[in-house]
Amino acid sequence: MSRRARLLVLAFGGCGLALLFALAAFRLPDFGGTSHPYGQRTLPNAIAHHTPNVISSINFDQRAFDTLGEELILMASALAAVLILRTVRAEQEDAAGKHAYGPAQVFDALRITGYALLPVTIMTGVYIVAHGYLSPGGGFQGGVVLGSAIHLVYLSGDYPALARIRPIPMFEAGEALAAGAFVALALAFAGQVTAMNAVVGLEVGSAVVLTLAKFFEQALLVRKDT
Amino acid sequence: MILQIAVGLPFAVATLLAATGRRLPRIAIDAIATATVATLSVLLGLVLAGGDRTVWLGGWGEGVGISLVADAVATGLALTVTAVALCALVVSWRYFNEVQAIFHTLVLLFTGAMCAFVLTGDLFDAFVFFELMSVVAYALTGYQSEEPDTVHGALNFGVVNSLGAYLTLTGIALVYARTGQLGFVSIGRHLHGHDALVTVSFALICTGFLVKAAAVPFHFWLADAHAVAPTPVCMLFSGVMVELGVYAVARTYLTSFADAIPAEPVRVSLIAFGSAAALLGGVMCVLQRHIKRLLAYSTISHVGLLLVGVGLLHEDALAGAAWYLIGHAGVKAGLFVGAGALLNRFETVDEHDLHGRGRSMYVAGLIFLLGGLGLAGLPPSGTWAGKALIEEAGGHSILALGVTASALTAGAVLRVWLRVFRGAGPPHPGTTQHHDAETEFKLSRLPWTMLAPGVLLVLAGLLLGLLPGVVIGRAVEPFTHLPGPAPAPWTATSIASGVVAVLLAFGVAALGIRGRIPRVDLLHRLHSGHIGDYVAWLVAGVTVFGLLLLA
Amino acid sequence: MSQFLYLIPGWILLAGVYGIVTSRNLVHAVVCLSVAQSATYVLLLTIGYQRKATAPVFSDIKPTRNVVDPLVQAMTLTDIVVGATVTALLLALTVQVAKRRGTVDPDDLRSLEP
Amino acid sequence: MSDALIVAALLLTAFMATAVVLTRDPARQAIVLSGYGLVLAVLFVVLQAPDVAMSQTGVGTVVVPLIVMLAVHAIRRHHTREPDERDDS
Repeated sequence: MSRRARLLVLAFGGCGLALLFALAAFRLPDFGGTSHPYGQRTLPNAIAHHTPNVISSINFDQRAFDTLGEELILMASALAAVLILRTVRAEQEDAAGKHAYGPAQVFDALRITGYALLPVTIMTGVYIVAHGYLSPGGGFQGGVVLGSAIHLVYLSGDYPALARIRPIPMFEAGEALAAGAFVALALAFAGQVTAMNAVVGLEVGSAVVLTLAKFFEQALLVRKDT
Repeated sequence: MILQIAVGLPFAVATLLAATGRRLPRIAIDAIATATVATLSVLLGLVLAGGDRTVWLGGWGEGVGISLVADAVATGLALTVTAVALCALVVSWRYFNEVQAIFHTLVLLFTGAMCAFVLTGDLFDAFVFFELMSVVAYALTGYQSEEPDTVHGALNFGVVNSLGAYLTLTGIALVYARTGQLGFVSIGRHLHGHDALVTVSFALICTGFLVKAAAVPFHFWLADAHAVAPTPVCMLFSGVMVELGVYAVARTYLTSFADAIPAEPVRVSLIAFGSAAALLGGVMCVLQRHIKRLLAYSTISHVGLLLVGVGLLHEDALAGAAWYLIGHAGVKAGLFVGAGALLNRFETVDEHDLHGRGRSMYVAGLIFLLGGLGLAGLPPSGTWAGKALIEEAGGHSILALGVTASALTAGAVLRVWLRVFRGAGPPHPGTTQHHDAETEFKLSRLPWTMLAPGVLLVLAGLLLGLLPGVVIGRAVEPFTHLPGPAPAPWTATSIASGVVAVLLAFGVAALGIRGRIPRVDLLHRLHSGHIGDYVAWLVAGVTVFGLLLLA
Repeated sequence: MSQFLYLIPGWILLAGVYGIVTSRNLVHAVVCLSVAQSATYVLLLTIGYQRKATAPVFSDIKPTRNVVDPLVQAMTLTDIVVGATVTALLLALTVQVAKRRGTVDPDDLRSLEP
Repeated sequence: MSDALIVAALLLTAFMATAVVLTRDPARQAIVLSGYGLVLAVLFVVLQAPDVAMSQTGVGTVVVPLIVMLAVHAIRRHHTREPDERDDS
């Protein structure tokens, strides 16, 4: 289709969608209102199960099955990153010596921040995972912090250092086993909020490491033959 | 407990395979994956035999937790999913250069996600498993990531489907704001009367499902993805995944919105989208020479008919749609096995290229012949029985639509059979497009595991019409909340329409082999592979759907 | 007329869609898709908001205190994960498209229709 | 939290979302996206959703923009091999 035809179709669809959305929006309950029946029902359950953070209670107890799906999506996408970005690894092994990892091209300010933040970040990550049942945060938020913290090494140092502390097969196995543990916990022992937070933290952390690792590989591979 | 085990089993095994994939030998991976899906189908069979049940996960009960609803339609559909998945796994025994155990892990996740999506009684949970299904599907489509077309097709698939899913979530948020509920049943209980909010939220929720069901104009991704996905994955896509979109539309309307939104606008819009897909898919199918794309467009056409069957909102037509779905799953998955066999032998699926080269492939030829007859709806195939009920409920125009769509798609498949396996018609120069044979190294002959599942699937599809109609009727009763239907496909009209469709299909095939396959520039330009076009059409489709519902 | 606030997520959604359709770079298109998705976060959280209520965490407040709807927050959390993983997966595919086709401009990619 | 603050945060979110879309160069877009993630996180705090704000900070301001950045980098490296392999048909 020509650019013009595409924009015409978009104009029709966009105006229509805007109209539909606006019609619906003005029939929504008033902003900031007090009627949240489902939300209210979850509150006493969370308190009765000693999970003061109601969101953790919903995610890991009352609606644990949703989170099961979410963790599997995470695992699937980490596997997909390994799968889809794999060929360069084969190319790299084929023509050893022709490839090398380039230096980190980041701002100096970022480099210094990397140095400073690493230990603090890891501590924070563990804390967030451990206190997820009680205060805001939990396995997911902590896992993201832990998974990205490792990559601060790259900002502050160089790629080989990162590659050494990041054995891919271990993270693959760890991630999959954590997801497996979550399947068991969610279907058979829902409500073990602390254990589930820990498992999710492990899984999310590993998935973030795996995915970022694959992208780093793609981005930093210098082709010497060009 | 059996339901929880059934839902959890494929996921648990998938995680174990992913964890140990680097160490296990290939044969163990194959055996574990196949055994898991076989066990799953036994479990689902037990559930089906045990009658309808609802299980609240974690013991939370209505209003707080998530339920699994195993009524006959949901369980039967899950069983169909596992049956096709089992065949796909057997076909893949000799397929592929496996990367660790990722292929099998993904297929198990895919199977589990489809089962969970079908069985869940909660709208948001359905969204989550819809997304799991989609993410795994993108990854499987892009499996052979060294081919340019593959990654391009997978990307188009991913963007269009994800946007559809986000619109679904927007709709879920709107209906949650109104009712404060997420269960299908409890939403239905809390929706009284209809207004713009309810209508728009229904339209948005259905958008994601219609994208999955490839209703026109949401269909563009399907051919791009099917043409490039590995054969066993195509079996799952065309056989069951696309059809789940139609199932989700039916479930959303009948369980949650039936009391709020009047039937007439829903009927009009679903029939409009379905008919457009049935016709456009049929025409595009005849215009293809790439056999996997041809089969992909035939899926669009047949799923369009399925949507019409649901859209009639008539108890007999819904029974027909259920019947049609399983019949079509068998025939189409089988046909993809045949296409995979051609790809493996000749490393091409271009019809002109393959002229006469399939003469010695008796089994693959048989699959194409029987598959073509199945698509045409030869009695007593499942497609015939289902279509007969839909046509009976829909009247003359639907009858004409059904016969046209079947004749076009079956005609194209029979043309492939005549040209490739019988060497009919004059030869034409093909393209030079070369494909991967999909196996690690060239096999000297096709192993039985690559063909037998195809024959079984096609035969199952061709004989499913022999099921007594009362079984299907009783199954859909709790699903439709309509008085028990008494489906009886064996009437003079239906047999006549089946035979006419088969004859017309042979006519289309005979016309097709006389010359080159024509190009229709307008249609080719429309299916441009340009992601901007696809997304523009998607929002235009939402607008049309919303306006039809509001009118 | 507090409903005007609900129009904001609608605007974000449309902005994202506009970005995808007019995009000349697949990376840009994928990022626009994630913007379109962020509309769902905003919509969910505005729906669940309640005036004079605090966050649904009872560790330092009395259980009788009014809190905002925790359910939409749980849904949004799940949604954020889904969005991030889909974005990562689509970007991986985009990198491969660039490698195999030598371009990421949708206008330069040839049709898949043979 | 007062309504004025919420309105301001929402308008800022809409503005940043538009800015992300209109930034056509992906490398720059990654940085704007990171800013958008931060604005979203602030909005979530204002809307009394600290859990969501935490994930949004981690995912939306760090991980996703980083991945975008890396993807842009990877694509640039492959672009150096053009135009001989370019498909013009």
